Amino acid sequence: MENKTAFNFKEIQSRPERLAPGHRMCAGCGGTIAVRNVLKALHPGDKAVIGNATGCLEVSSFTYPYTSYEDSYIHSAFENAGATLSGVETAYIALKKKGKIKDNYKFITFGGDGGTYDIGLQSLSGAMERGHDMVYVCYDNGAYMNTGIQRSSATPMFADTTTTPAGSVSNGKPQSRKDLVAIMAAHHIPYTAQTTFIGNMKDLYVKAEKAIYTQGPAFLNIMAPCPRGWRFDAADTVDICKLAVETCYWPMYEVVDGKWILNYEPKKKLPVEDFLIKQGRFKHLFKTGNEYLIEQFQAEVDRRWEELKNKCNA
Amino acid sequence: MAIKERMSGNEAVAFAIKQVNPDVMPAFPITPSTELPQFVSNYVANGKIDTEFIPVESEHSSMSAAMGASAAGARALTATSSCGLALMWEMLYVAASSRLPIALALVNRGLTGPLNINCEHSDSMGARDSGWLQVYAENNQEAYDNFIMAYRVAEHKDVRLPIMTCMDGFITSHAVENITLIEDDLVKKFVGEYEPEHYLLNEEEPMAVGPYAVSNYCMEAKRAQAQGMMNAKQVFLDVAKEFEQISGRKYGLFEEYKLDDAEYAVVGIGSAMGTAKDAIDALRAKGIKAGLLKVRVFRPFPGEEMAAALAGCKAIAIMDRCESYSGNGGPLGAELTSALYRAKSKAEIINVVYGLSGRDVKVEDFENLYGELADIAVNGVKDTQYRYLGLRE
Amino acid sequence: MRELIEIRWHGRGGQGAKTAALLLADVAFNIGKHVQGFPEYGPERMGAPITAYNRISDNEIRVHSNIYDPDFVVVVDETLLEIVDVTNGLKEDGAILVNTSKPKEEIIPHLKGYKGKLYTIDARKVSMEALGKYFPNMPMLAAIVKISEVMDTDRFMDEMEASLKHKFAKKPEVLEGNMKALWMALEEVK
Amino acid sequence: MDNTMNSKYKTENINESISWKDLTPGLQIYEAGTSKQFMTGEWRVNTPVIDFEKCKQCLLCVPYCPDSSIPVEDGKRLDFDYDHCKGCGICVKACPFGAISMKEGK
Repeated sequence: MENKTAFNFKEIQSRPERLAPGHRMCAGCGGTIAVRNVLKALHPGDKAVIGNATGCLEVSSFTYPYTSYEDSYIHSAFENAGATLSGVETAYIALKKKGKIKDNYKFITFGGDGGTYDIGLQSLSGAMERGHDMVYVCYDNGAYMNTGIQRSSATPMFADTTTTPAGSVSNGKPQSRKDLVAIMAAHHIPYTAQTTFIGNMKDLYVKAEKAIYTQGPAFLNIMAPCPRGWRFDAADTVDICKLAVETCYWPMYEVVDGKWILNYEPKKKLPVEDFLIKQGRFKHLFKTGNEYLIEQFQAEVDRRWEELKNKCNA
Repeated sequence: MAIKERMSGNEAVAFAIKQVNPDVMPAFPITPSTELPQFVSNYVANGKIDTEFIPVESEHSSMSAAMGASAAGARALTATSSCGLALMWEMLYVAASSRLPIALALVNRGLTGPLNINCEHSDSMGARDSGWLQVYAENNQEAYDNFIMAYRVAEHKDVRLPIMTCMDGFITSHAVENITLIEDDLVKKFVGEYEPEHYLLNEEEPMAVGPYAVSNYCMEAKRAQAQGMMNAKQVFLDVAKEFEQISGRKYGLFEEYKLDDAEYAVVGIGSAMGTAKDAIDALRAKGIKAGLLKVRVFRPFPGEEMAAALAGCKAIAIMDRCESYSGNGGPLGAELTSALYRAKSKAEIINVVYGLSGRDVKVEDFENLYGELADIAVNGVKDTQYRYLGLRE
Repeated sequence: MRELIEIRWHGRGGQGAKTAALLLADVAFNIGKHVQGFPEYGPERMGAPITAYNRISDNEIRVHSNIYDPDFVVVVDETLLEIVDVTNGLKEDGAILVNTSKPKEEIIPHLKGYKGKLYTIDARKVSMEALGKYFPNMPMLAAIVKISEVMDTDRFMDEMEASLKHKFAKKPEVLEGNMKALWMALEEVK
Repeated sequence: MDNTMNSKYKTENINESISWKDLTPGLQIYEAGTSKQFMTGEWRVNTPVIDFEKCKQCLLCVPYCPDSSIPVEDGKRLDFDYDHCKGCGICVKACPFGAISMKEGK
């Protein structure tokens, strides 16, 4: 279950690409970075079936007749990636039992936050609760990007989206984010984790490998910046991720067999406005007179960070 | 040889499932199909079946998981009724367009509004344009036989479409009646192993299912899918012919009962057609030339063939156990009337909505209906061609 | 025997009227009859009045409607006499069987002037004596078999013994009790 | 299935002018990674350029490329795959050694 080999960045980068180029995701798409690197965590030679909820990724990575997947791939709809892959995994058990297939397969499915936090939550919950040996990866870009930046339950508070526009009497999305990782942990599955793109992405690779090679269901939540929806220059993706982590807006942690583990604690926690100011979707927060909104945002980040630390220290 | 038994429709279909021994069955309980997943779970619990049962959290997930399993290379099935089918709706289309030969044992029950658990065909009729093959049963025997033939049609290389085998909720699913079963080994041989050409778990060849397709591909894809449906007509007949050899029971796209010389015909679907047969016998004894056309295969729709079989009739009542809210009759009424028109039929036609939400239909109801047809044949359709039977006015 | 026998059962949810109807279908099937056994469908709730039906024939049964003019009616719970029109449509050349400890004269007033035969049986007494518990369906089953002449009672007992032996292979005492209940019912129904 | 049938279903033979009879059933694809045949490099407005003099082969740029357009061979990165690189510029900031820069145009 544990990755036995030590982390070897160069070896991972030398692995054959499992997400082929030629997909039609936006230039600079964070979701694609998440998918590519999760798939890199598969051991070379291991077979996999990749699932996918409808979303940006799906319409761009399997646009007939072009598939970007080097493995078998299935998409069926928006809200059912969990159920669809659970059917594939069960077929694997059935066919293996009958001796019809010999190879070992891994099962990984991807969904955006719309397909995961919202419309696909029931299907995901069912698949996790039933204990299928699969990994559900949410590339969380915090809105329904495929349909044009509508709010989701993963959208951060005060974000300006096309269904929570900041206006003369609105400050953007009134609610704060749903804590999906906690919901997944509450399923008491063997492995749940949250990460994003930091440094050499060791955190992401280690978690993806654990998720893939842990027997039973696993859930990975990966913050995947969307330059279009968040309104920043794609080239700044590296900075945005770093700031999300250093401000404790996006903590990196995992829940292993019920034990909460904080994987990174900033030496000096940065104010959340450092993260917010980089993104056009929070522009209205920086208007004079709106300082209190940033304070509210900061309070929410602080509260959640303390709560997480308590869970991890318990 | 054949095994004489008595079983309810649900027991019979569960028994067929056991004999066919499919690979994966995701299902969610809903009255009156609930017994099907229960029976299969029991078979699984006692090692009588190799099927992997997935206790999914909704019907949407049953169809999604069935799709995943089917695409992966497994023989998959599910069972449902009414609102359960409605919750699958979106996925019905996706399963069909992905050309996945899933079987769905449907126990017909009305769609909610108001909530009711009894027999009606509004569930499957609503799904009639989803791209699924649809075959209907009059009784437990036909429900059993239809399920045994199901995969042979669905998996046929010229078809490759999912199939819905339908029986009437409660009336068929829960009534114990005589049935003749086929020996396990004969069924096994008849159905055969599922050897898909392409599947996700093919170690030699990766596969991708469910693309986004631009308009320049979509219309062509839909036309190709329609061809599978058209091809299914002949495949249904071929499979039925082979089935006759192991069962001695003959099936066509529809059944004709005393229709050869009939002047007045009823056309309908399901258990009430058995009741109609009793009425026909009584009328025939009085010299009235009554006949019946019972639809078995509704998708593909054998319009031309039915129109030909009805060519000699003076008056026809097309029965719909379903209100389509078109303000113009039910689905069978609409489709068959159009087929009769194309066949230049001179018959007087009425469309009768009956049996909604389990409203009982009796032998005398049919006797009265034939009486009305006799009148219409002479005097023409007086009131409206679209009417209700057994309704309190 | 009549060419087609139609029976309507009245009971309360949980009393086993539906089970009894299905058991009757079973034994009739075992002697080569065509059968139907089905409840009137709806959400089944403990205590609520329920109806179940049997058709038994030498020929194939195609009709799938409920039974409106039964040859026989079985009332598993006499308290239903006051709330359900149990003799509705019942053929005059048929009969009604009521589970009661009361004399027939006390039952007749509840039958809305039904002119056919009335049979009674105290299924509670039979069941308590034979099984030590109140399961009315076995006594009622034996009684209706006898009254309807749907089959020879000896043949019926042989079939029941065979099927109960199979069902209660590991509980010989239950088999014995049930057989006793059937025997007693055949004697007691009047 | 004969060979002509198999090659008919190759992605390279599927295009928007073929008959409905020649499409794969259910629009399934029986190959892997066929999107390589779709040249997203045409989308590029600005182009990353690597200075191999400055490049230390740390490979940190590689995982950040959303377009799998930084090929690695024998533990070393090669030049960009300009057939597919969309020119997002993330690699420029991912490089700790300033070895990648953007130039205007293709």
